[in-house]
Amino acid sequence: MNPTPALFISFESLEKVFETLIELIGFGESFGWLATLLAGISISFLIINVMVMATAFYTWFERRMIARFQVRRGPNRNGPFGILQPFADVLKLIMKEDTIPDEADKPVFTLAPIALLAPTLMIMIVIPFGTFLNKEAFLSNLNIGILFIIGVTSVNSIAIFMAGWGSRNKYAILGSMRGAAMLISYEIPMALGITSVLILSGSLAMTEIVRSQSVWFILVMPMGFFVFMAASTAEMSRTPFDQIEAESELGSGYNTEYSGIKFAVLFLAEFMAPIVTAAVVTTLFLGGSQGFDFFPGGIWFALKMFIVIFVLLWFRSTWPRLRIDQIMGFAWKTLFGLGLFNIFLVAAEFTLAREFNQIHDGSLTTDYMLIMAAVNWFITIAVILIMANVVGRKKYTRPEPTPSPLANMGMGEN
Amino acid sequence: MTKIITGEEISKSIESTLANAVVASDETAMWVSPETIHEVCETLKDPDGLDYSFLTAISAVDYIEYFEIVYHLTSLRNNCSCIIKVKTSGRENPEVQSVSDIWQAADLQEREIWDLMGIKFEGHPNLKRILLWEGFNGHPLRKDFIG
Amino acid sequence: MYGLGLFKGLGVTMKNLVSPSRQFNIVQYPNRRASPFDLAKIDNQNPVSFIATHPLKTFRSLLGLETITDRMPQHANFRGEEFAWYDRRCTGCASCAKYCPLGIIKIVTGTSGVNQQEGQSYDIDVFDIDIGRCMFCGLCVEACPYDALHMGSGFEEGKYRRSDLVINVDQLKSAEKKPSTWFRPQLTDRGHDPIKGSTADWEEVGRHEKPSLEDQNKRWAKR
Amino acid sequence: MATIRTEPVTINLGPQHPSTHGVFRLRVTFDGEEIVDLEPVFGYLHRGTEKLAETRNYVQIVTLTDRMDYVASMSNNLAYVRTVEKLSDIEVPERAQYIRVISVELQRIASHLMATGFLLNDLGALATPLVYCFRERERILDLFEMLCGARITLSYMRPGGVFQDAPEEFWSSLNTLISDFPNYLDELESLITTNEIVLARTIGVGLLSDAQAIDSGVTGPILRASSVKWDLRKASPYEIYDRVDFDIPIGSSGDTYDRYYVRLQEMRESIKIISQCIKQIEPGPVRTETPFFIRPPIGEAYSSVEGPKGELGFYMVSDGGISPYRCKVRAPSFINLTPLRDMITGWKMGDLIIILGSIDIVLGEVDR
Repeated sequence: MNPTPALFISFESLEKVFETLIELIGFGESFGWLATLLAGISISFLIINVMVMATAFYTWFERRMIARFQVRRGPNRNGPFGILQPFADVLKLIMKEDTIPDEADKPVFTLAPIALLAPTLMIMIVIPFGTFLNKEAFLSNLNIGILFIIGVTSVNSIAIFMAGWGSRNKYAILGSMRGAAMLISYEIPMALGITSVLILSGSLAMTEIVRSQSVWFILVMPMGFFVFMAASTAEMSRTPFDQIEAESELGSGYNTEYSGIKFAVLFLAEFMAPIVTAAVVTTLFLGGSQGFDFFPGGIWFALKMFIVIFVLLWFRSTWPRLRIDQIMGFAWKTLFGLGLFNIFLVAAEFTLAREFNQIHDGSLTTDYMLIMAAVNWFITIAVILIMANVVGRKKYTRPEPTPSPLANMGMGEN
Repeated sequence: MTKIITGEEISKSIESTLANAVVASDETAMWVSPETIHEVCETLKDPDGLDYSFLTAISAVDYIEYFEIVYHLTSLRNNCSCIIKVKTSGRENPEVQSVSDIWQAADLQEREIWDLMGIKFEGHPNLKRILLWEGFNGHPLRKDFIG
Repeated sequence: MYGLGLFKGLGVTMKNLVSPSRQFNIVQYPNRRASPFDLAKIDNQNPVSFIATHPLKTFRSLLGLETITDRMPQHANFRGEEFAWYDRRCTGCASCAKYCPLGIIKIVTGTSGVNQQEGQSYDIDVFDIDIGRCMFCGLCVEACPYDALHMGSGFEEGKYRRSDLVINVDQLKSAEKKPSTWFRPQLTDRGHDPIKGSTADWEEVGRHEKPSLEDQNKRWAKR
Repeated sequence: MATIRTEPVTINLGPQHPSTHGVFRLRVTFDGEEIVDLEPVFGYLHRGTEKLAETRNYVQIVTLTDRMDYVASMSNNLAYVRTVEKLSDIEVPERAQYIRVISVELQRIASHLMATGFLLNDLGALATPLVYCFRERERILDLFEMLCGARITLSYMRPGGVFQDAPEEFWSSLNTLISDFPNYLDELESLITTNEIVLARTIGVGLLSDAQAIDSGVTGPILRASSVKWDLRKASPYEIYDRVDFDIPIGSSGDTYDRYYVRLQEMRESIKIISQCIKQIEPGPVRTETPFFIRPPIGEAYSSVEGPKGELGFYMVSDGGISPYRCKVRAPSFINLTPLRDMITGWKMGDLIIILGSIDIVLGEVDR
């Protein structure tokens, strides 16, 4: 079936609506650009507002949830269960003085929050977030959707570097230097994780990727999922990879000098990242809006996103952070290798599938995918355990403590 | 139980190597002249000899006419402790040899004594004020300090 | 087995998330949101009838607008503010002022003019305690030989000016007396608990039981 | 291999910094992420305790000692009153000694919990282990509130004993605490000890060899983590420590992990000590009658206890008056900072924070 955009919440259908409107008012063909513009503005308006609201409630959820993990209460004063807390936060931040350090590079300093927020918002455009009246709902069905995501997320590293460099603070520079090094490194495992998805789905369009998941890709290639999750956790700089902020080391990292509304925007971008990442992970590995029929696809999508977000929160509230060189080592020594190995594995299995004639309509049959899942799970667990134990035994075995000969509490001679 | 070595005992073992270092000694402590404290401490620390490897504390006391610096030493291997004292001559520019090259532990404590009591430690690599700021007037733990 | 430690940690945090016995003992000071069940409990009703009879209150409490006050459970020994001072027990000996490490108790006494022959107590003209500098070490209470001064049990004495923090003799006299049982084992023995709100009269706080009238007659009437 | 030369950057870490555990300042010179030089700067919390002590009498100084190591004021009190007792030959009743030991060991647990929690916080664990540690510390503070009416600045001990016997409910609460506590420590260990990220961050970081540890005068868990078996509770038993049976945990190499692990094991030993004390304690007086204005004979005394941070000693000189002529504090936090520069140089930014965290300083004691 051809993806037909649902109702008017996609760029194409909005454009049509505006075209008809303009014709009705009486302007001619020459105002076609106006329809495009209006459609674009409407889409941006929709995206920004929905995402900002979602982020606001996500911050409440995150604070609440981490508080529960830490056996505390969390914000519970503003509104029922503290649900109005994000608005209080934003109000406070807006009322704060918007300071710019004297020595700061003002244009760079001012642009950095926007540069950080924009790409995060843009990713949401290509996510097929559900089915609506039996039609797939998405805002824009780019046929290079996944490539768009890879391209757009790379802007993050520049934005963080802008923020750190522009504020002319040593902590901020240290944080943004770490950020630049880390984000660029983790692009590669992320791309490798995505590549393995592309091999199986055979398309760059997000809708096609969802449709080809007759068995969810997390089951088919857990190693790819692991690589992608680790890399995207690092991309959005959360524990255990939160070196960019590292509040116990750098104070606040790249956003040390920010205050007021600029900080609010940085904060927004930072907390929007988990939502967007969860959406991408859901699309690529968890079968997007697929699910049982008694709920519409959108709800399944939201549910899966929620689970991903919860797991990310769980990690965040449990694990300490790695050191910067360990993080870089993890990217280049572990994830890079695992990613390549995963691609090799998936490609080999795909070639075998072609040999055994298991491909229909450009995607694999369900039976073959299930066999792949069994094999890949076994291989993944074996590889990760072997790696962990080889590395661990070398580094972490400790000798039995023996008392130093330099002291003795009156038990020996004398 | 940590054995407390009296001043007489320790002075006996010191006098065999350093003849005229010890000024006086009683059952609590041994007094050493400020010029020889470095040598005495070297002898005391000698791992083959008395083996006072651990410098517990250095304290300074202002006795109006003179300052007294008290070294509490512990031998972790023999589990015994002793007290060495040094009397400075006079209140003006009191000076004692630093032992920070013998025990690293003396480093911060001597700086603290210089800061609060105003006793100079000759040979200390970094004798600056530590608890108070540079440019503070006077040394507050002296009895004649009016703050 | 390396690699499992991370997941063990995840198990611990999850256990703490769900297990009610591992929760932090949180008291939401000064008040907390009341659920309809809490309100029903206060009204001594069962929840169903409460919801039926008080729909507005139920709705408000569901919105989180109903609050009930809450206070940390403390031990009766707690050394708090609001010193309990009994002018009828105080002789003006100024031991407390002498014992105070910070010297924040100021006492000025004068002759009371009555019963001077029998050694009647002094009149306390000034008894100032500068709570703003007090560190609640309790040495003044320990010093008091006549059990006239006691630690209090409160901690909510915030004022807008430093000068308001000096409590003077009138305030001390008129204040509600909720002495802490700190260093006053006789109060513990008599079951006094200031945190639960019990107050103590000047006759009750002494080290010895107040002799009854008969006892007094027996011992003193002959004089 | 030729490397690109980079310009060293000097960063002012503190006095306001989330991980300096107070108002402590480090001037750190970085080469990239690596530390080439550092200089600690002290004194932001200097209150002149030693000078103040010269104008207070012997009982009033107890309140000053509370404010030195404010997370372990019980140990400070004990060290101080022991010195006064030594100076003026005051006998302490047996029950008071037991109560002292129980409260000091409780304080040791509380202090070590805080050290562990903040170390994990420095490791970046988003305060989760910290809150778990604080949850248990809270129960100990509740016990202190029963015991002496305060939670942090306790002023519990007096020369000649403790000022008040423990109330009835203290003993039952203490019993539940020590029966729960080992389970809790197991839980904490399964969260931290085997966590591979913690292992990767701490093992081999901030090594302090046994020779250097002794040379630089560090004491307490840091010295024992460097495999030096030295504990004043065993080396020169004070109070009733010779009547209880406990081990001294030591580390194998003296890295940050060992310092964490020694603290954890010490908490188990403290529980052991407390449970033995509860069995042995007998009713009796808790305080020798001493005058408020103690006038010790002319002389001097040095006495030290094994505090949570290390050897906490007081050196006091008496001139026969009501206040000491000189009162010098051997502050373990202060002296434990001696090898800081050697420990940190050559490590990275993230390691600096955890090495400093594993030393476990309290700035009230460092600056006094």
